Amino acid sequence: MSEIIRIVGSFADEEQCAASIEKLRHLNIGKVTAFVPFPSERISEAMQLKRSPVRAWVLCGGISGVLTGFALTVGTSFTYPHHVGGMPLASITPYVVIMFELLILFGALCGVTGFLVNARFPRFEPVSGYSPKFASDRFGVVVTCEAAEAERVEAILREAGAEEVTSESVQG
Amino acid sequence: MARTPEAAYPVAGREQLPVEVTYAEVDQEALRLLQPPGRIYWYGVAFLAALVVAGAAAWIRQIYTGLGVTGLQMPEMWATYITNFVFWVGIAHCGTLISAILYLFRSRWRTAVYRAAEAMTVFGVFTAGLFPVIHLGRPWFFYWLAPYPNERWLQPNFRSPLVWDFFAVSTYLTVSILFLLMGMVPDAAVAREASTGWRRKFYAIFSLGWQGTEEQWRHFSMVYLLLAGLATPLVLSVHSVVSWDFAMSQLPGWHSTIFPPYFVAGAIFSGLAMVITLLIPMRRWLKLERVLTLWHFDNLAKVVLLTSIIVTYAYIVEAFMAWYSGDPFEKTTFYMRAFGPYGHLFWLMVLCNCIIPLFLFSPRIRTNLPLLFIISICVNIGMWLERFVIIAVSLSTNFMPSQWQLYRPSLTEITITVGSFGWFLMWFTLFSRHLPVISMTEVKEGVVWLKKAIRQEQAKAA
Amino acid sequence: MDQKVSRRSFLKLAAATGAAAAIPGCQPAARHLVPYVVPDENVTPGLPTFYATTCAECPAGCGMIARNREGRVIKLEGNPLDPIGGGSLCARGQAALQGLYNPDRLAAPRTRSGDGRSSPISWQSAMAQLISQLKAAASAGKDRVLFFGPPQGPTLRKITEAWLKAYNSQRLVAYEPISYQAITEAAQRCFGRSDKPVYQLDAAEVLVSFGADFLETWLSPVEYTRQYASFRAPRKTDGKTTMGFAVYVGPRLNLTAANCDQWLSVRPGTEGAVAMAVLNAVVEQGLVRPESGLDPNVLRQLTANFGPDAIAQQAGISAEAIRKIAKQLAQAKSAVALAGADDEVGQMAAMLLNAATGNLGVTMKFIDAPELTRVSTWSEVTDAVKAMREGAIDVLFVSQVNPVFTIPPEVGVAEALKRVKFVVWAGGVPDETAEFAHLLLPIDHPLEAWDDVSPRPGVMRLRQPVTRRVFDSRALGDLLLDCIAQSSPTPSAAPWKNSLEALKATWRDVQNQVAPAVPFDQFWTKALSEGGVYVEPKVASVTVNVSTLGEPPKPQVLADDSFALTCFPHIFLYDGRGADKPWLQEIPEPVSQIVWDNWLEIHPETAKRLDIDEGRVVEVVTKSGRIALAAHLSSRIHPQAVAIPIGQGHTAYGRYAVGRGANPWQALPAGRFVTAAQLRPTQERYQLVSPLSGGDMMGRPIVETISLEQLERGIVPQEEEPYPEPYNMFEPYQYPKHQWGMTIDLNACTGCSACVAACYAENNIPFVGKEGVAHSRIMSWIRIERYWPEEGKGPLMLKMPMLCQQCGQAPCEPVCPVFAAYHTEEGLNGQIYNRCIGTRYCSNNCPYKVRRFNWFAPSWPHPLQLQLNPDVTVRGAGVMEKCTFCIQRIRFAEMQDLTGQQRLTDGAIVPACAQSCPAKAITFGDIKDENSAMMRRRKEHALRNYRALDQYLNTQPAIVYLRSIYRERGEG
Amino acid sequence: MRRTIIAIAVVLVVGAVGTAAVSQKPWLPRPDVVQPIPFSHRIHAGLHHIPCQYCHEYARRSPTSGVPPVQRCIGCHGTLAQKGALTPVTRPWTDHKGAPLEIRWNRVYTLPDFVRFAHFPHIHAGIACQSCHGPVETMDRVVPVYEINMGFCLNCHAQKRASTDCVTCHY
Repeated sequence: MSEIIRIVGSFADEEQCAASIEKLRHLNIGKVTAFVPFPSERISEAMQLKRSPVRAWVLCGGISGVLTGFALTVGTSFTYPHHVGGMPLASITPYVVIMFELLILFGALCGVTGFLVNARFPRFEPVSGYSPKFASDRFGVVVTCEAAEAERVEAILREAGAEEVTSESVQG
Repeated sequence: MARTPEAAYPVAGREQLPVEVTYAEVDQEALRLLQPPGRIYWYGVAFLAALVVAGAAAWIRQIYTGLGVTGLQMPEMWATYITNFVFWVGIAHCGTLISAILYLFRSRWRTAVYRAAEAMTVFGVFTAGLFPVIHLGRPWFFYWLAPYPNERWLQPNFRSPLVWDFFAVSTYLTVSILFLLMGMVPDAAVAREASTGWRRKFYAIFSLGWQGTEEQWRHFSMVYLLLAGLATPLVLSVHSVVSWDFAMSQLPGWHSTIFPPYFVAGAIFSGLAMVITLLIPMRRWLKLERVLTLWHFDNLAKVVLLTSIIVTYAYIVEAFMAWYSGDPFEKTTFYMRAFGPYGHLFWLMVLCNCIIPLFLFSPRIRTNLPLLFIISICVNIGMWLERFVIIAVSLSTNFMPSQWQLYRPSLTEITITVGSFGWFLMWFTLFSRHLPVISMTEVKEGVVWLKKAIRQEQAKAA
Repeated sequence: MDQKVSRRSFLKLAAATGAAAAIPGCQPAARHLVPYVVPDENVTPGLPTFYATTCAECPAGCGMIARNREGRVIKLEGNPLDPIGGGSLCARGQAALQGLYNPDRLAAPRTRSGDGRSSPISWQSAMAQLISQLKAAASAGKDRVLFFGPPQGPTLRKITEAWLKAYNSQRLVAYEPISYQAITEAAQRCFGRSDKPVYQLDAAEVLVSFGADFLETWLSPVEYTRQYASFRAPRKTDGKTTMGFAVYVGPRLNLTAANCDQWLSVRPGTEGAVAMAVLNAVVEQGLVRPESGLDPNVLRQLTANFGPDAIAQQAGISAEAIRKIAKQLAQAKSAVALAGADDEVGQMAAMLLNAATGNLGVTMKFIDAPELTRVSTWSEVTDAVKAMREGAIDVLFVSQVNPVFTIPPEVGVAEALKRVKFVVWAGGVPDETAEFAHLLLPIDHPLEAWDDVSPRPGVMRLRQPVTRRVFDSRALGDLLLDCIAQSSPTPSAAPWKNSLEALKATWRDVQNQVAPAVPFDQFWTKALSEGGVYVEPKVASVTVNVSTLGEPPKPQVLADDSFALTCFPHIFLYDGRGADKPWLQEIPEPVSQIVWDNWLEIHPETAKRLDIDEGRVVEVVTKSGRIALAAHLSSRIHPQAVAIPIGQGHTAYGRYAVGRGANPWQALPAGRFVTAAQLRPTQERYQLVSPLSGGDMMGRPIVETISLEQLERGIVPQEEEPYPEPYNMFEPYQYPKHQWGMTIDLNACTGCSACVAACYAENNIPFVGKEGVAHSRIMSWIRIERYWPEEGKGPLMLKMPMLCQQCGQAPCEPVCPVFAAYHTEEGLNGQIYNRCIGTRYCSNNCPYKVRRFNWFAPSWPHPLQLQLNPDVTVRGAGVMEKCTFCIQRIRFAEMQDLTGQQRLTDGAIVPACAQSCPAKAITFGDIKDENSAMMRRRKEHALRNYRALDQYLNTQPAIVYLRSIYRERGEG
Repeated sequence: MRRTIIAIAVVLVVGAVGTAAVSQKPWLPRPDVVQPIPFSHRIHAGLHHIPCQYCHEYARRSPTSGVPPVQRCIGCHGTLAQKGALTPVTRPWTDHKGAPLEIRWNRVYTLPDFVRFAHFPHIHAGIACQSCHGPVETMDRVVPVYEINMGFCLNCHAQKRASTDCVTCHY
């Protein structure tokens, strides 16, 4: 097993960072992770990640909310029947409100749960290569690659305009 | 395509736009607020807490003695408390509007104000949610509104707008808290990195361990977008449901199909006014001039003006329908609303909600913060009165002319209302100095967008 | 076994079973069960026992049934066997319970020392003190003991006379503040009779009242309300729809006037003169019926001073109106004229009018039986006061009358009382007279004691103890007999051991007259269970006695520049004896709708001239005195008159009576209710409180009316633009068994508010006091809606009992979040108190505004809570409540039906309001039973059916009102 | 941090226990009731087969079943006096100096005031006393067997197709 090197490059400019990622991805070198202080369209384009599966969670949550709302309202109308105001026992029209509210509630709760699950939150250990400045105003590119390619990567990063490039050896 | 800020903003120079700030400066501005506050701040918080204690004491006395200590009576079974409820729900609405609806519309000016507005939403619902319980005759049984398993198989009546209310408001509270907390995750990470000791732990909890990898942003952006997508119909539905509390009833002055849009517009109107009311002093006291610029207030004022006109339209339609329908009960109610014993409140409401906001047509007034502050206070008063006029005044002119009585709030209601303002402001004050009230990530995003837009503008000019 | 122990024990059990008084869920229920030692045969715990007795709240003497639960009386109902009350009971009768359980009743004997303070003493020493004083007075000379009491029944009178005789005296005053002495005097002059006539209003076609408030307080209001309702019922005569025509002549539109077709507003004090003028007009127009046997010339001579033109001018009406009344009275098939209480001229005129129009023995009758109840004349009363003032009285025994309050100050009762060596006061709640007493003795309430009463000739009624004693009181008869027994060595002075024995002795005589063949025990048991004996009274044949008619009277002239103050007995407070009962204070006076106060009623124009506004405190100055009270502006009073209801202005008489309004007797001349007065507005203001805010119905379909002409022609009065037929979204609900409903005849309803009082009593409704009413927090489940019609249109006043309409599609139900308001299987809008969380949405959504909210936890000062109905939950704070159609009665009847004890037939369930209604305007029944009396009443009056607000709201109420019928003004 | 959590937990537990202790549940049967005299239902109803309604005589016609009057006790015990049967009956008022002949029974079954329960329709419907009161004839001292809450009533009403309309019991 060859040595694995992690190279961290930090950029002040969003555009330069994105360019470096594009280049790395184009050359298909190593595994690229980006640290971004705010959502950047340029960088996500460069990363070419798939759409988040959280969407499906929200959809499922919403559907289950509607079904729960229906079951709750219609079901409880018959557990202890009460007539009010000359309406039928199960009056669907007003129940739509409850179904709608539960749609939103379940959708939101499931969406957040999906986010936590998919993005592995809460997280107690930092992602390797993380530096506090990435939270503020620096864009970080972390490339994990074999030692052989390390120099090339460093060069690409510097070329792209990285302010600082560090590298360290990590266990395979 | 939205117009560029310069085209949209001809009055002040470019220095007013938050373009020249660097990312680090944005962080600096926001993190400065998280420094331990001074003594005056804590005096302020203590004063607000004292108001809360006074309100709580009044409520405890009311529970112990009975609702008779209020000014409520036949036929005004609902008055100040429900007015407060609707008022605070309305206040709560604009937060979601700014954070969710404007997010979906990609309005860039929202970035600096949305966190404050969203916090206002949560605390507004906090406050609003108290009132349905406060106004109950037997508040200790409020949980009967919720479905829960019991040996009687007896569940709430899902036809009742009050149960809808319960579901809508609790959903709204949950979703807006989620939305606030979610949005704060990256900012809490910034704060975490900038602080030490227990504060670091505190922000670490809010940040969930956020590091800002692209992978995290990917899921974050998706859930944030979808939450915004869910919150948008929710915010419209919640105030519609609140309006159905009245519209589903057959009381003249309440029973009206125009209520949902009318209430939603009114909620946004009052909510934005409250945002302005809160942000102007906050900008001054916390020295946020560089982040919260006149550009933001100008935009806020424009939406206030728009909603004011919608609300005015609703008033006219209501009165017109009362006349056009020929329904004698409606006609009487609307006549009494304007010319009855509560007429002065109605006309004050018209002045505050329909006339005074018209000044906002002038760009100079929109960017004159002291004037804007006064106008926003007027709108707050006017919108409180609007709810009072709808609720209590309609009740006072009911179907039975023999049962018309005049309502006057008692000291208990006034104390609890003042206490509710203390409660709301206390939470907001605590929030503003302990959690990032300016969204650093979004402001940075906004700066990028602005720079790009200005570049395009310049290119076009060249 | 000792009877005492048993009694005590069962009350403790009552405390356990009657735990309804506790607030739901909050107070621990009774923790102990104490059984009888020996069970009472008549009492089943949990079930009511009924005792017949007679009402003592006014001289009418209606028969009552007392409902008793575990030893305490909880409700009074009319006795259906009794021809006077006819099974109904007015508000005052209902409220007798609050006299019984009044928290301010004297609990034990008290003695007053020199410094004016009183302290409790034992009965033994009180009796010793009394007897020694009596003995001293007896030995000091003849007639030095005075008994000052109300008119008594035969037995008590017998005992009192024996008691006086034992102390060497004959001074007995039977004092009735509103005595109807004018009636007896007029009867004496016209017919040579000393008794009062009885009237048969339903036999008349035309009725003219010259100031007689026969629907409120005059003689026998329950009986006359019933008769008036059938007088006013529409009927077919000679193929034409018609109903009785009534005219009221008086200065104020009171409840009686409001129920008539026509109100002639005259200057106060001229009613009698107008009556004479009508008689004159009858004579002058040659309308004296020949069969009356009256010589028109005698009448012409008698009424010579009462030419219609002169009198009309004085009274402020047109002479044409007087002649028209004369014509109407004389030409009707049968007619009746009535006159007010204190006016001998008016009484004579009315009696002669009845005679001259041939109605003597038809609508006005004298009964061929001796008058057993003696009422002292005014001069007898003043003589007694004079004797007191002169120091001729050593011991004064005042019992159950309040001369200090009811006798105008110019008679000088207060000073006279101070001259009496020893004043003994015996009664319930200590009143103004008790302030002067040296010894105060608590005596039994009429519901606690044995007694009998003869309210009119030929009528004998019994009273029996229908409840256990509330306080340490004694029956007056027993007390008097005890005095005799303890002070006289010879037993012959009074041959009875106690009042029950005396009563039985009296009733042996009654038996000898009525049913000599029946054994006494059997007779007694029957009389006791029925409340008296009921024999058809024999009508005396009476003719006018020309020789005693006397000198032609002259009209009394009031000076033009002054106002005439007219005082009238308040419908509920009467002469002031009702003021200690919170129900009577809280039920609004039906016309003014004012509660807890009395007022000075004044015409707005006059008020404007004198710079008086609503609520302004006005000083009323007369030759006899001055009082100050708040003004109430009403255009329904003669502009030159001011009116004050009697009954308030107490300075003693318990917490509920003290400090309200003013006592008009302080400004009245002795024996009169009308006097000249001057008004002086002061700077002060005083809030008069009413639960009703507006009198303008704004043309809304709440109280609907139909004119006699429309009824005749079969036209349903309609809106100009009728609402479209309602659209029903859902299939109507199918009621499995019953659907309860009500029919309320607004034409019969007079607005007397008996139903309101009955509802208070039956359903444990708390009273809220003046402050509560001012806050619009009155709790009554049924109220009388009172509206004023548009000028010159419809009836004189619109009134309607408003209670929960039990809507078929109720707006209150779907808005309740917890199903506390829901639709029962039997068509009621159920209200489940223990489920209610108090959102009050139901009340907002109720178009009829009949739901009541408990703003505070209700409280009844001890022992008022003993009146509470154990079958009805007492609602705690924060809970909504409303009319239930007396669900406890429905449920009980259904359970009895279920167990086969009693079939649930039509009429088995009667809600309290329907039961008490003197006009029988309310009928309750099953809508699904087409043949129920309630449904038949709807069908018989199909043209008059309507449901309140239903055409607008489609609420489908279970209550159908029958439109009130009116004559177009000027018609008749 | 941990200390804070423990403190909060302690407060919560104390609060919950306190609320439970203070709050009244009037519908709960009280198993700890001791009566003033050692009356045994086992001996009377079980051993001697005295029918329930011989003593609780109002049950078939009144909402209240009634506690037997002392006369009813004496009725049997008096005739058996020579066998010493009177002693247990007279003990409460020979032992105590309290009011004579008054037996202050402690309630075992209590319903809240807003529940209108009537014995007589249940007796007529043939519901055995034991359905609600348990096997009283086997008990020396009556202790409740069922928790008589609304669910208990409703179950039976639903099974027997009796009305479950709210106003059947609440008015």
